[in-house]
Amino acid sequence: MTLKQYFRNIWDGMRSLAAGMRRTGYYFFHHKEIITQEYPDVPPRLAERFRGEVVMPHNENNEHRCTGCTACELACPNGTIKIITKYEITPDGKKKKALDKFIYHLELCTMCNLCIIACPTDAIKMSQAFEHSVFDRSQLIKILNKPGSRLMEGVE
Amino acid sequence: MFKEVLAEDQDCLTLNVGPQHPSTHGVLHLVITLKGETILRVDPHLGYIHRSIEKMCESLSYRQFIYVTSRMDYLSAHINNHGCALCVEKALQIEVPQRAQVIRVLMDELTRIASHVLWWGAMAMDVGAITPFFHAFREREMINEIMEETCGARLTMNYMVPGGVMYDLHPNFQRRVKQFISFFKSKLNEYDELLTDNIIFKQRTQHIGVLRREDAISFGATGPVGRGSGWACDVRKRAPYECYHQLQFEQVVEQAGDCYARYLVRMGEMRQSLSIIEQLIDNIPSGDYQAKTKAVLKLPKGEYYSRVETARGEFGVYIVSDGGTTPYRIKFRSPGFSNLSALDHMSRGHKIGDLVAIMGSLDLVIPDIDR
Amino acid sequence: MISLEFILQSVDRWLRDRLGHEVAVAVEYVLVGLFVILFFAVLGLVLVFMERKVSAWMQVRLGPNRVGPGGTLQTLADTIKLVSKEGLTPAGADRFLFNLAPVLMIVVSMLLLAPIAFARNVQLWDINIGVLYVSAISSVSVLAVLIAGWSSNNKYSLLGAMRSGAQIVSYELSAGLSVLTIVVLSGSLQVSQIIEAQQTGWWLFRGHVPVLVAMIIYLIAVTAETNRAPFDLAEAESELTAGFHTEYSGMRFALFFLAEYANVFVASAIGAILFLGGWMPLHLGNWDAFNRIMDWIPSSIWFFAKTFFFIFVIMWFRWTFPRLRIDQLLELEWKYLLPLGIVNLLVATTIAVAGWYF
Amino acid sequence: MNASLETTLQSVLAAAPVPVQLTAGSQWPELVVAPDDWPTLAPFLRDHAELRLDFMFCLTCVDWKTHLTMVYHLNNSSCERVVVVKSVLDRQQPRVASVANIWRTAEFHEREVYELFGVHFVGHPDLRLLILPEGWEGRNPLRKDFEDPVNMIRL
Repeated sequence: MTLKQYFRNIWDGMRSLAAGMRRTGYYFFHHKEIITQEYPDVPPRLAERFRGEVVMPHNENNEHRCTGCTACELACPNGTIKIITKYEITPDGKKKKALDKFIYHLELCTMCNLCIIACPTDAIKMSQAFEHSVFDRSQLIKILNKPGSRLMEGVE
Repeated sequence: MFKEVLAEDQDCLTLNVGPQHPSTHGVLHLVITLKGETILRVDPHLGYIHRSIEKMCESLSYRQFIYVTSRMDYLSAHINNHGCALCVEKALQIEVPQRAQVIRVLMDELTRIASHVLWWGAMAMDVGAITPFFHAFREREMINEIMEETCGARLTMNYMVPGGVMYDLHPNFQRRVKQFISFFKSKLNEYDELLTDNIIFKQRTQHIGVLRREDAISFGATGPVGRGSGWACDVRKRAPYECYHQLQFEQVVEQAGDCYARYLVRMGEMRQSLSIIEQLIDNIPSGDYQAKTKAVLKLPKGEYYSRVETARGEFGVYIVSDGGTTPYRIKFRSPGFSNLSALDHMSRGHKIGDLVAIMGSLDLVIPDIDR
Repeated sequence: MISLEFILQSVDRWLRDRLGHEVAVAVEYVLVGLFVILFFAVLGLVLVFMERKVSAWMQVRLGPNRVGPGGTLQTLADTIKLVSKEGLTPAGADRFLFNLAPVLMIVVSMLLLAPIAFARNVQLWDINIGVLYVSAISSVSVLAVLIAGWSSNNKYSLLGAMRSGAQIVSYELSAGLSVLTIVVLSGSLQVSQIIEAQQTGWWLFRGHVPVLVAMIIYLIAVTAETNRAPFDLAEAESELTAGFHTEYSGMRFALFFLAEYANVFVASAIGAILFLGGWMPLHLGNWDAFNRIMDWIPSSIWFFAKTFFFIFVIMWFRWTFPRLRIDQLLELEWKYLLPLGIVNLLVATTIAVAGWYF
Repeated sequence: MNASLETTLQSVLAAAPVPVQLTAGSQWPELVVAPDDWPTLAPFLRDHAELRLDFMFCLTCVDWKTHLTMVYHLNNSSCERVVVVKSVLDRQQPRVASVANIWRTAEFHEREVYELFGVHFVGHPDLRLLILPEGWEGRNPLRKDFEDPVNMIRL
């Protein structure tokens, strides 16, 4: 190693280090580049497709669109959904299968969206709720159809 | 006092790196034998997060098993899902619409950038610089938001389905991707300032963990590890899938085989991925985003294998079907597993600090190795 | 004008009037001891907060912003947490040495405060070999690190401690040489006289290139000596989890933590004294009006401003650079810093002898 | 491409040191070899000038309930030339020669197959459990008759 090369090494090294320090120094003084999201104070903007949990929308007459066909239960890879059906007597006297309880295990759900795709009547959808932490996992077992709700007219 | 230190050999020291260790990026357990600070042997002990996904998949249908593969290499979840979807499509001979193909490639390349960006930050952290990690997350966050908008999730997207993609692109997709491209191009130069040209970083990575070409082939070390050793092993070039054969991009190959070569390969790949995205983003064909498929998929009896290039290397899906609705046997060839097997060979004779740099340059994702 | 010197003299006079000479001196000793402890506590809080903010801003983050106004009480909350935590002693550890190490570490840092001039005529002990004293005492801290690493009965700690040993012993040389450069120019080892010698201008401005080189070498060497990144091999978070203090928790860990920051402060203060004139205000040639305004700023402010500038630079290093490897660390010292330091010292001596400085 | 590879294989295998059965396979040409002949065939395939199958990208095993089948996917490192090699093993006493010294990637893959299927690889340099905790020898999770004592789905 010649003396010239020796000082060249030092000079190049110092320059490369200075370049890095200039970059961090820039960020030190430019606070508008800060990207921290102050989460609980400023609620996050979630995309409308964000998958947080499965919900079953009800209309104002407390009616849902689920026929209890169990397509979602079959599509689910984790056994998250359990559908209990009952027989209802229609006004014209026929017995008809209807939804009794739509049990949804949020603690098993991986938000893969396969149940939503499988549903033939668009009865369930993904909501954007994401703050799911609770102290007891049994609180995560949810019944999605509201008590006393019934099937919307015209949904087969 | 130091009974176990002076075990078997009087001169050697056995050190457990992991399962919980800052630089194993997960729960990898390495038993290393040291002489002073020089490494004599590295013995990986795996399985701390082995979920036996291969066995799980044997009880899942061909629609369901795809989502599980996001949990393997969670940093290139899209590409894993892509490989599985390709395998099912190959078996059922489904023609994937042009639009779906382009969407898939776009997503793959975005995932590749996100994965490489995170690797860049993690690599910097492994060699002791903490600031780049946060800078890397800033860019990764942009990609994650694009993913969230279109796919509905940030990490385990489950966007690929047999026959196409789950839903169409979000209307904002093109605009945000273009924003990202222009933003990321300027940041890549900052990356060079912070690490690539940094003398300390060069000292830490050059001539460290040299893997020669024939060793890389023998170890099956694919992806940036293989290409860093001068082996052109990109599946996108070797056996193009989807629309890769129509795209202009270069396979980044470095000859040195050391940590710095692997670093340069990944930096080059980020630029190549950007160019692929730029070629496609304005030319997304219209049409269906999903081919018509049956509700219940049944693969004909036989064996199917599909290969894709993830951010870590060649990912293979091997499905053995007995004609039923679930796979009879499924095998995932994960790139990390083969790359890890070269770790012992690469790190012998180096120092502990080098082991960390080598692990960083291998870009290990432990769930990918353990499956 | 109220200055730190004036306040201290009034306290001294008041004590002497009430208690007589001997008792007053004894009381002053106690007060000084209390001051050092209090100063350390405040220093720890301030520097940790500063480090967090510096790192956060460089990393495009906000940093602590919840506890207290602007997050200023965050470090206090952390201190309370650390104090109330259980201090575990690992089975198989050498209990006596294990407990001794953090105490030794903090005592060394406290001793180093003695010759530092905080303001005009404010100094705990103006020892006539001031800078030599600092060099001598600061190398004792390596003992604390070695003891901590050895007594923990942990391989990571041991490796960290051994690295630290090699590192501190090596970098002591470079730090010493660059200190000598200034000693040669000032012609004294006494801190007060070194500062006096900079009455007409700081050494950095008067001493040509050799002082600049000495300052850079000094900065690099003290960064290494205080075990901070990019030379934090003794801790090397990504390699050795936490190095020599892997097994320490609670208050004993807090002592190590505090000692690290105290050492950074002391090293920066010495640097400020040697190269930037300590509490000496900035004077520019014959600009009398300017010089008078500079004189008007209290000397303690000058001292702390310079010290914190050096601290900021050391933090800036830490949040920018990757870590060196142990052999590269020693190579940097023995192949680059030490030869440069020696040549630099020769040049500086020539300048001093010939009187070529301004 | 597949057809030309098959003709090449036919001519190459005629000179093979051991009897090999060549079939078209669903995707790539398949060779079936007896487990005892495999150690002779493996270096032949790797070193043959026309084949040079020096890149083993997949090694696995399939449990067919009556027998086990070892499946090796081989490829050329510079061009696409995939050949699948299969070897049928006895299910009670599965033994096959290790190829870890021919393709070094096989070292880890064989250890994985050893613990998940119980195949014993003769001549493997370091045949230990890789993934499973100590004391799992003899219970092979990926065999079809394996019952997990803790079954999450039934819980």
